[in-house]
Amino acid sequence: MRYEAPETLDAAVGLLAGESGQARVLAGGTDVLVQIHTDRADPDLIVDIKKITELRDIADEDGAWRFGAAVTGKEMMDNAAFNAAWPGVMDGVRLIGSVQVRGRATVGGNLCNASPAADSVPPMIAARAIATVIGPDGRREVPVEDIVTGPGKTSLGKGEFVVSFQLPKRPPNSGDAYLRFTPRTEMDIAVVGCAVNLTLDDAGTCTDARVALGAVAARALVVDDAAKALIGTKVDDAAMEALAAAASAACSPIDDKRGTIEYRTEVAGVLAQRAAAIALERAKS
Amino acid sequence: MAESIPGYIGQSVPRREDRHLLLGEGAFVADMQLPGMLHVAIARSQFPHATIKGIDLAAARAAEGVELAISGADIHGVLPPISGMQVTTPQGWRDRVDTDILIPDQPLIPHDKMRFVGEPYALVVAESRYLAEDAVELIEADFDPLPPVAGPDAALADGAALLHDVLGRNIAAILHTTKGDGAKALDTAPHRLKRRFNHHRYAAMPMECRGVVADYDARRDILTVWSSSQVVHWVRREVANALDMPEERVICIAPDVGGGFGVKGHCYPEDILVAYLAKRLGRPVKWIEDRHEHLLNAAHSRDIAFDFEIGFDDDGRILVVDTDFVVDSGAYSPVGAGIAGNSVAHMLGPYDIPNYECTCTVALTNRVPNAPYRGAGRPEAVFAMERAVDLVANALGLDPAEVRLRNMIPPEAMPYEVGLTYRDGVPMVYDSGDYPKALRAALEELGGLEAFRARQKQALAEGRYIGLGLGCYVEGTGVGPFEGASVKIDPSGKIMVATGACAQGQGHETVFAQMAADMWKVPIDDVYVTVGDTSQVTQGYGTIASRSTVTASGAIKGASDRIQEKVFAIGAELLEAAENDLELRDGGIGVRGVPELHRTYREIAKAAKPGWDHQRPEGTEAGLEAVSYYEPPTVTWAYASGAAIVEIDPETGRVTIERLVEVHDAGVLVNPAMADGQVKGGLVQGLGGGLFEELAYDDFGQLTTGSLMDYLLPTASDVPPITVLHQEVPSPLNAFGVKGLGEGGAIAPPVVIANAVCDALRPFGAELNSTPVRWGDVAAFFGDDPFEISEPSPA
Amino acid sequence: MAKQHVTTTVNGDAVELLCDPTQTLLDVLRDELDMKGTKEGCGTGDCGACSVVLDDVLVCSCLVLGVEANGKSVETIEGMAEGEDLHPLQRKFIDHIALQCGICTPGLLIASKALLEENPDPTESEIRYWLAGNLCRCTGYHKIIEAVQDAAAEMRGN
Amino acid sequence: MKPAPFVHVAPGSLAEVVALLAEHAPDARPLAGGQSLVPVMNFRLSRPSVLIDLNRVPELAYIRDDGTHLTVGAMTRQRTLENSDLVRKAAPLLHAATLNIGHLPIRSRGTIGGSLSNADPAAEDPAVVLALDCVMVLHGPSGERRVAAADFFEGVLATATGPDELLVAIEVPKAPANSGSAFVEIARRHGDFALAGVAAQVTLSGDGPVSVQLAACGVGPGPVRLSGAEAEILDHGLSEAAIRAAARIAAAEVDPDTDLHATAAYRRRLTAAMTRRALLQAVENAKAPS
Amino acid sequence: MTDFRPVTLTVNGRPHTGSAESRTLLADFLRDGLGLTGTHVGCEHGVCGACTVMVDGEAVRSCLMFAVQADGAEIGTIEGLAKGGEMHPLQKLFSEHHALQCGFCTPGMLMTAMDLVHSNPDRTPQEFRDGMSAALCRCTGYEGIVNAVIEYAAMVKAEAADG
Repeated sequence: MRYEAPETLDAAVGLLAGESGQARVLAGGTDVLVQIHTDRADPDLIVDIKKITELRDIADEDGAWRFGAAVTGKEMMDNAAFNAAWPGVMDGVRLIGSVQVRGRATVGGNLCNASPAADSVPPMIAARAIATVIGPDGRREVPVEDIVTGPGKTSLGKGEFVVSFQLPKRPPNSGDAYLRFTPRTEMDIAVVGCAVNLTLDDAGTCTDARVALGAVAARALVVDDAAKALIGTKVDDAAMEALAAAASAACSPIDDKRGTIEYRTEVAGVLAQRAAAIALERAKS
Repeated sequence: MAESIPGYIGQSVPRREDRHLLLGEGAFVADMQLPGMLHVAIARSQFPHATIKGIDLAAARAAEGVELAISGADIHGVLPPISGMQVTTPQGWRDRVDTDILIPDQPLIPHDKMRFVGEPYALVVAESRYLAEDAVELIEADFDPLPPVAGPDAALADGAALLHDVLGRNIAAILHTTKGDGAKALDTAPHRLKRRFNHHRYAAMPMECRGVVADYDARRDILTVWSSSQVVHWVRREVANALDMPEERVICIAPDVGGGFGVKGHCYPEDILVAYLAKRLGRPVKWIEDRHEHLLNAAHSRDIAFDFEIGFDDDGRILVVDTDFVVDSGAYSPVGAGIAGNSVAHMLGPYDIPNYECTCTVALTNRVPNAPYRGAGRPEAVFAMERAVDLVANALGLDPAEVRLRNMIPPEAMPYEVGLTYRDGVPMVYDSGDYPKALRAALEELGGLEAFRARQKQALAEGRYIGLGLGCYVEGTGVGPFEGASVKIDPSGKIMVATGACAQGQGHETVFAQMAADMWKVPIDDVYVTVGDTSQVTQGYGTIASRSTVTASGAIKGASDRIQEKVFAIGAELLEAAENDLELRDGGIGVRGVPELHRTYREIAKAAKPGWDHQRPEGTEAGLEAVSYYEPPTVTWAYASGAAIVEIDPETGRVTIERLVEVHDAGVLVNPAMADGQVKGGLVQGLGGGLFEELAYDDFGQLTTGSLMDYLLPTASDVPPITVLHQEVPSPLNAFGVKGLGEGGAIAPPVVIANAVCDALRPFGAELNSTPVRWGDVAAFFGDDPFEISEPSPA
Repeated sequence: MAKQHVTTTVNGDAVELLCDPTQTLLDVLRDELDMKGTKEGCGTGDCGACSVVLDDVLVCSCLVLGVEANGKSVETIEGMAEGEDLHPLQRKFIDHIALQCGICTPGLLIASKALLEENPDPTESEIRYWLAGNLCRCTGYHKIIEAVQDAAAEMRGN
Repeated sequence: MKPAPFVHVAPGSLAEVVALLAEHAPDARPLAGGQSLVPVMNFRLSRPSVLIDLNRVPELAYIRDDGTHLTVGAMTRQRTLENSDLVRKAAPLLHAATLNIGHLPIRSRGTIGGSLSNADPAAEDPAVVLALDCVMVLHGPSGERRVAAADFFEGVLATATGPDELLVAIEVPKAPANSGSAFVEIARRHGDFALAGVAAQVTLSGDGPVSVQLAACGVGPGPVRLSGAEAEILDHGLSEAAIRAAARIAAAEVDPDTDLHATAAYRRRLTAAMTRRALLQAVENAKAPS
Repeated sequence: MTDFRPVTLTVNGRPHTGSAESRTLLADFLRDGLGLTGTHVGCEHGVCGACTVMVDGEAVRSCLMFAVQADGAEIGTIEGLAKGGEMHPLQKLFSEHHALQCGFCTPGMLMTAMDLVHSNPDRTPQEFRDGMSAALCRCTGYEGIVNAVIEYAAMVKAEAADG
């Protein structure tokens, strides 16, 4: 195995395009290295992208935040302004692994590892995050929900990788939240995760909403019906009931030791309600 | 199945040691590789005698790969010296022999002065031996040379420089012993003869030099020391003492050891230093003595000068021996007065001599310390005595063989009280043997005395010079104080044996397996033997002084006997028989005469185990294991007659040995083929000492034989046809009738050769009273011209 | 395959070594530098026994390639005590019997030290959440939490 | 006993060797068989900073029949000489002497050039080339230089070879018809350096000597040509009396030292004895039908 | 001043690569570098013969050769004598003749004997005795060693005769 740590995007793209054998991008490495240790991956080339500045920045471009795909969870947690702007996204980031893991793990890696249960993905989807992807054919912009196509699968072409994420400028009275359900409080994989991002008008009526679910399908889902259930309401009990129903209806989970189909479906609704409640609080405050 | 298990004692069973050694799978200390291992190189004095003014280690410490560099000053007060009194002498000996013993301590690295060329003054620990030796060259040492004490005469002279100020003299010991009335016997003796005999300095020179690896496990607080040693328990004791650790927390192991012959028979400073370094640095440390170091630093031996007077009558009966001799002990005396004590005790040999007066002085000189080497004081004494016997024969015109036979103790006089005391404190009693028979057998093997004399006459007429030489000796073997052994019956039924004996090629694992197999009536492959590992037996003494077969077998038997009491009790229970109806047989115990009533040791071990499902009779303790320490009553006496025929080339003085014969008695031979190998190996070392090997010093105290290019070991081409005949007169002193034989072979050859050469040079009245026998000296008897043999001078 | 030259700092000492790209930082510490204090418990970042601090960030050394340590500084358990003087956390672990078999202890000590540097006065639940990445099978954590709290108090100077 | 640091260079051609010698002399040592050099390096008694390994220079290892003489490349191994029929026939003295050198494993590596360049007073080869009036071919920056064996040896471990020169070949005159030779030595043990050794070649016409060549080793600062003894034989023939007289003269014309292994007087005695034996054996070989 | 360089050689038919300083003795390279400790070091000045190995088919002292000189060479050591755990005939003869005690000199003895016999099995008994004087033994007095070698030579000759 060869290890390269390019300092420019072009160099990285060149290396990845040039490799005839299997190449893997190394961000935080908390998934790639585990796969290598457990022989689920045996790359000929490892391209460490952490030395490329554009992948390490977090910037507030007058209200629209952009952060590099290789920014670690810890670095995001240390950024107070971003935490204030996108508390729901940070709900997801904070749930990635342990302190040790967050010291290395990145949102880009969490996304591209393409686990249906990745905790930072639903809130990013709910936040309408756009990923900038670079590759042999240059740059393109892709909504986060379109990156993952299934367990371990992404829409990225050969030699492509995510450079950064943009989050849209938020109107006032917006709030987002992410909740997951796990047996253990920490260090666990979501049985169900749900993110809600909403905006209220001055009267407290929900003018915009976006709901995303994790771990209930082959990839994180955007649930438009759930959003519709909230828009135009004061997010009252009736809206919450509709929200739960829509969320549960959207589930097509697997049956496994963590939870049965019925259970996951049930929990999805409950979590949607609770996440919406938190988002509502945050929008009001 | 009874006949399927032969008796092993007395059988030449193949050595179990051979296979791994032949395959190159031997595990010698130098072969050890431990992760993170550091290597030691030692800076050694080039001055025989000097005061240390200063030692600057700065450059060495800064050198590549160096972990540590220390001099004597760094450990002064930290590590105690090796006590001069580490070898104790029993009260019984001191009561009967006048002794004045003051053995100096030996510092591990002196901080004040150097006492011999080769003594350490500093050491370097580095990542490799190469780097360590590089750094040693960077040590700047400042010495103030002192006048070297270049030999015993210088040591004992008035106003001689003192090696050890604390002693106030250059004497480590003075021993004096008497039998009868020597002075009176000399005055009244019809004939007196006085000579100075000198046995020169040479050494064991095993093919493997010494070496030590140590590794300290801080977690378990266990310090393991692998040393190429004959005495692992001794090394453990000194290391534990120096580092203030419980002996149980120091494990000393002698893995495969490439020969010892005595030079590895005591604890050396390096054993302790390497152990200390490993503990201090927390990394494994290795020191392998290179050959130059071995010659300059490992113990030398022999080196005794005898002023010798003998009184005898017209029949050649020896009436008295009066000798005053000096041992050149070198700068220290690691094994005390042991060599001197041996010379004193063995002087009279196989002869019945009524009067004896002996004073011995152990002198300290600026030479490498003198310690026992195969024979240890015996070859020296035997050289003096056996040369003297030949001179008595010459003086009376008798055949040397005849004079010997007239003086030898007859078999009917056994056991024979010598009238002296052995160094174990017990009055000397030759326990068994037939000395005249051994001598006659040797002569017979050479074709008979008369036949040889005729041949010799004939040869002389043709201008050829052949001679026959004899050398007879006795050897106290199997000396105490003790040996330890642990025996266990494994749940598998196998017999596990461990002893304090250490093997250096003698084949202990095979010999002890043979003896244990017979004690237990098991196939030899069911006996597992461990030697040279202090973790396997709590107390042990080690393999020196021709003692292991005698002492270790005693300990193995002691432990086995104790276990067998239980085996019989349990056997009686299982077989529902009376104990005295039982016998050990077929790898277990059974009822006499009833083949089907039998239990294997595996079954006995199962019955003996602790726990609720045991099958022990009431009051029988669980487990089948015992440790025993055998303390021999005293030594058992091996002996031999050596004989050789030589031919001398008058032109060159070259001595060619036509044949060498030794008739040897080591009692019952456990493994005849291996016993034969021990004696033959010893004989060739004796030949080396008699003809080739020499550790020579110049007048400035410098060793002039610092390599194997100058120190001449005998090679295959130098070895004549050798015959060893074994007389097996059992010793009454132990259960197996065995006597020791490790050293014996090396004792006789120097004097056998000297006597044979003198016999060949009889026409010239030649006397060679010093070893080695030098061709140049031999040639000189023929006159200056190699082609014209000058008239024999009147003898 | 070609080894790569790595220059790093371990517990303040400059270290240079040749490193195989497949070796993790954990492998390098234990096998190349013979620093066996850092333990391997799972190799997948789940147990925290291999915790070290890499450029002030607490990480699992089994999830870092040795080559990634190039130019960085590493802190391991071996650097925690000052000669014979134990770190307060080490003393308190002893006082509170916060270890039994001891294999998780180096990781827990390193993680706790990182915690107290970021948060000198953590609550019990902050400690519990922070240490969630370090598994211990013997103690049940209770005494570990006590030890960390006690050490924190001492380090705060009260 | 590990050698001090040095740099090992293994050139492939004589030209490179000479260039390297010029570049590094006097701190460089050529490494031939190494059977004498490496031991003293292990004792750190010799510590060249550069070791120029001659073992990969093919053009230095050969035995060539040049009609009147054999030309032997300096890197020809003693074991090769021992096994060479050409040498046995054309230079029997060299062959006989080679069998006395060390032991087989030593001769596997040891070279004639190394032995001659080392110039150990007790070594066999120097006595042989001296007795046979061989020509030593030296190579240096200024090209080739030919030195008579008599002028080559300059005392203990010293030769006429300059620091930037290399002994590249030895021209060994072929043994004439009706000649016989012998090398006899006495050493304390088989394979040791000789206490005294004598190389002899005698050429007869009828029973009389037409030429006698004698040289001794181990009994002087270098090999010693026994010219006095040679003259005695040429003057008085090969009677036992004359041979003994020659042997006594030989004993007188050598210049031995006393050391641990033998006194000077004894070495003289041995010289006489070896001279006589060498002459007798050489004559016997000369008369033997070849 | 460390000038380590790669050394590639064949030992007992197997290719090995290691790195050695110019000054690394072949004996040390085999023992410490390749872990082949069957070759022993007894004097480091070419006298005792314990370190004797085969280099390109001939017995040599591995303490008098530098590892870098053996680059590209075929080395034979004691470890290569037995085949598949089956002792070489010479090894068996050494055991039968009690030709070893401590065993330290044995590897060098065996390699010396292999060269002596195979380079010329027709040597006389005295020539074999003299030939074996190339290696020192301190235990046995040589009798068993010389007899084992002579018997082995006879065996080799017999096999040659059988074709």
